[in-house]
Formats: sequence, structure tokens, C-alpha cells
Amino acid sequence: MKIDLRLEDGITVVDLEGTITIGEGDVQLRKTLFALIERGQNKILLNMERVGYMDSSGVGELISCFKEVHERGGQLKLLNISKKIKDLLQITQLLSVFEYFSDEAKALSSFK
Amino acid sequence: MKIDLRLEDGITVVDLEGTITIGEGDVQLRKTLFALIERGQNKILLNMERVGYMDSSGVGELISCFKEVHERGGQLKLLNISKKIKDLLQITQLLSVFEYFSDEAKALSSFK
Amino acid sequence: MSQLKDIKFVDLRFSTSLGILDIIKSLMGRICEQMEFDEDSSYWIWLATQEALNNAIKHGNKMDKNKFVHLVLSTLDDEFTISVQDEGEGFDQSSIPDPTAPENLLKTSGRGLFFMRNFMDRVEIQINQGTKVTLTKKIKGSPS
Amino acid sequence: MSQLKDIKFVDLRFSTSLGILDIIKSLMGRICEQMEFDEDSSYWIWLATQEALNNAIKHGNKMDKNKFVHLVLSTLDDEFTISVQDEGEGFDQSSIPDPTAPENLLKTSGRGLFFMRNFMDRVEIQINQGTKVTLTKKIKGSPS
Ligand SMILES: Nc1ncnc2c1ncn2[C@@H]1O[C@H](COP(=O)(O)OP(=O)(O)O)[C@@H](O)[C@H]1O
Ligand SMILES: Nc1ncnc2c1ncn2[C@@H]1O[C@H](COP(=O)(O)OP(=O)(O)O)[C@@H](O)[C@H]1O
Repeated sequence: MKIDLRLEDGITVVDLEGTITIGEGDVQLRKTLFALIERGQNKILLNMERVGYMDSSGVGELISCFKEVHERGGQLKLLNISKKIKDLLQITQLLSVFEYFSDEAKALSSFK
Repeated sequence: MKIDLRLEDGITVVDLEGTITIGEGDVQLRKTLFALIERGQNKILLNMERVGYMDSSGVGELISCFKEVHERGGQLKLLNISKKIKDLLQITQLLSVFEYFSDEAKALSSFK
Repeated sequence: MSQLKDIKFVDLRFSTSLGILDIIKSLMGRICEQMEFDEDSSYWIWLATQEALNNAIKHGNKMDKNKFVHLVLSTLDDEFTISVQDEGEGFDQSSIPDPTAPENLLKTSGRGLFFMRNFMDRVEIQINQGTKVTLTKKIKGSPS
Repeated sequence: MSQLKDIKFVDLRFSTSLGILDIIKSLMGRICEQMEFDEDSSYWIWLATQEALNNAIKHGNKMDKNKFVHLVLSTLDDEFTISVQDEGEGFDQSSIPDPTAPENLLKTSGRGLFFMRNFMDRVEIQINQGTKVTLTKKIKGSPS
């Protein structure tokens, strides 16, 4: 998985590219986010536009990141999830847990 | 396999792209060449620049085309064979059977 | 010749490895295409299969490279059957919690079997020598 | 985790099909890479294997989709062994002509076994129930 970070209005946008599956992106994503939180950057927007595939390990990973960010008083939101990833979050009843957006500007202003 | 034909100075240059293996390009190549011969276009230069892989069926196919063209009084020559295909023709001692070139202009003028 | 391209049956036994997963993915993609599953169905079939393979590797064989995973893909006119067998100790199916129960919603694991059941028409689990999970998907429109 | 990517052993039985060849090619490419064969060696190993598979499909199983081809890939530290078995009637090895003899030079077939012998370190043929061809390639520099 490719992970790029950019800071927009004090919010870290994490641009992901690839798959979030067992032994692939998962550990890498967690490490990146945990490092961000350590540095106090705890407003995080995960841009999943280029994540084409995610399995149950990936879902678990998202939750693990979500919980960690929240425990540290931060916020983790999702941007541009694909129809299929939305389906996965829907059937696992997690869609109401994650805030998600399809417009970056709106997503960013929601952190205010 | 992709096969493109172009006429240069009365010689048909056959630009091949793909692999010449069992069940792939082989029959297709034969059909194309036989159709050319039927139409009297029996000076043929096979441009193999984009043929990355050929197995023993492919070698057989080349020979079958070669023989057919010769029986009809035509000529079949090779252009831009890769190092590996050259190796294959070398060890099968066919390198001396096929005339081959690495320069199209030279190849074309050799038909005169 | 084109008929001879079809892959009707594959029986694959491999030493525990994650590196083989994307090759199996290509293989299954090819079979789904040839069975004319639409793109979405193929996607979910692979997801379910990957969950079964992950469980075999992780929970069954416990990442032990000296153990094997046994995958069988078999196609009929109207259904695709995938079985995944490991050399592990099995597990108690009745003790598997429902991942959509409120107290489990934020658990970081426990959704693999749920996905398999969601996306396949039939999921059978046999525990004998290791765990064998059999997934079946019918071609849309075929009588069930 | 990276070690768990390695593919040590694969045992693949498939219904006669040409469509599976490029998936086997990817699989072998992966193994060759992991064994650190250079690009040229990998190329010739695949060529030899493909010749064996073609023979199994064409001459052994005579394109019969109800017959199976059995491929086993096994890796040791210093060698890669590939065996290909079919369900055919076998053949008389002593009657196979040398494709480089002048009278055979322009034959349109008969170079498959020759390629296998040329590019592999060892080629063994056992004819029992069908033909089993075992190809071995040593890692460069390892004692033979
Ligand atoms: N092949 C298997 N061998 C042993 N235990 C298994 C196997 N498959 C599943 N399990 C058990 O069932 C549980 C639930 O599996 P699953 O729903 O796939 O979620 P997860 O793999 O995320 O835990 C696993 O945690 C494991 O205890
Ligand atoms: N697996 C097999 N089963 C039966 N016959 C075989 C097999 N492999 C090779 N042969 C016989 O050996 C001959 C030579 O094989 P080969 O050198 O691969 O060239 P080709 O396949 O082009 O004929 C074949 O024509 C066939 O008669």
C-alpha cells in the first residue's frame, strides 16, 4: 500500500492507494496513524479513493485506528469510500460509526 | 497475438506483437501468411521486435510458414529477433536457415 | 481451441504462504470470467475465498510453513464450489460471536465467517483433520 | 511476515486446459524470483516447463478435458524441481528423433524435449500411468 500525507487546514489527509488486507497495507496503515497521533496530529481524514479492495482484516484495522484516535481525543473520518467498501461497512453495521464524505472540502470543514 | 501488415517497396512487412506459442498466435500467424501468399504477396519480412516469447510450437510455426513461402517461390525473412529467440534458433541450428536482420532498410533491400 | 481454454477443475495444495494469494486471485478471476459471473459477484466470491484462505493460514495452520493448505475449485454449469482445508485443530463453531451484535461492533476481528456467509450462497464447515470450509456460489438466475 | 510470502511447495492438479498456463507462469515467476534465479534463467525454466505442460496436454491427455494434468513445484535451498504428469499412454523415448539432425532440421515439430534438456540441469521421464516428466534446475554456483 502507498500512503501519502498532506496537511490541510490543520487536518492530516492520508491518501491511501492499494489494498487493505492481511499482511499487506494493514500494519503499515496502523503504524503511520499511530505515529501521527504521537505527534499530536489527531485530526485525520483517510482518503480511500484509491483503495480498491479491503477484507475483514482491513475492516479490523480501520476500527483499531479509529479507536486509538478517539482514545487520544482525536477524530478519524473517511473520504471517498468506494461502493464496495461502503457495502462492507454497511453489512457490518459500521457505516454509522465512521463519518464519511465524498467531498474533501466538506470533510475538512466538518472537523471544525 | 497482434498482427499488422504494411507494404514497403513491394515487400509485406508483418509486424508481430505478443507471443508465438501453442494455442496462441501460432494458427493466426499461419493463416495470415497463407492468405498473403494466396494473394501473390510472397516477399515477406516478419518483424519480431515485439515478440517476447516463443516456444517449440512457435518455432515449428515459423518453419511451416517458411516452407510454404518457399514452395510458392517466395521469400520469408526475419527482422529484429530478440536475443532469446536468436538463442532458440541457434541451438536448434535454424539460424542459418532463416535470413535475419536488425535493420529494416537493409532487410528490405535484400529482397531485390 | 477456445473451449480448451476453460478451467473446469483445480486441486491445489500449497505450503502455508501469503505470497500465493494473488496468484489464486488471478486463477479465480479467470474461472469467474469463464462462468460469466458479473464483476461484482467475482469481487465478492474472491473476498469470501480470501477470508477462508486467511483463516486457514492464520488460525488453522498458525502460519506454519511446514503445514499445507488444500484448495479445490470446481465448476458445474450453474455453480462454483470452492473448498479450503487446513491442517489445524479446528474450532467450536457455536462459540463464534455475531459481529453485528452491539457489544461486538467495535471488535477488531471476527468478521471473516460473516463475510463468507454474506457473499456466498452456501458455507459448510467440516472439522475433521483440520478445518474444511466449502463455499458455493450459484450462477444468477439458476434455480437454488 | 516477509518469510511467509515464500512459496515452498505447490501441488496442482487441473483439468486439461490451456487457459491455466499463464497463471502457472505467474506462479513459477514468483517462485523463481524468490529463489533468486536471474531473469534469463527464469525465462528458460518457464520455457522448459511450458514444453512439458504442452506435451502433457497435447500428446498425453490429447486435449481431453476430462483428464488431468498434475504439476508439482518444489523448492530446496539450491534447486527447483518441477514435475508434470499426464494421464496418457506414454511413448517410446528411444524412438524420439534428434531435431538437430540434418534430415529433421525443417520438421515443424519435435523440439520440446530438446528444449527441456537444453535449459534444465536434469530431465527425467517416467512412464507408468501416463508420462511423468521431472525437470530440475540448480541455483547457479551450487555444486551439482
Ligand atoms: N480454519 C480455522 N481454524 C481454526 N480456527 C478458525 C478457523 N477459521 C475460523 N476460526 C476461528 O473462528 C474465529 C472467527 O473467524 P472469522 O469470523 O474469520 O474472524 P477472524 O479471523 O477475524 O477472527 C477465529 O478467530 C478463529 O478462532
Ligand atoms: N507426455 C507425453 N505423452 C505422450 N507422448 C509424448 C509426451 N511427450 C512427448 N511425447 C512424444 O514425443 C514426441 C516429441 O515430443 P517433443 O520433443 O516435445 O516435440 P513435439 O511436441 O513438438 O512433437 C511427441 O511428438 C510425442 O510423440
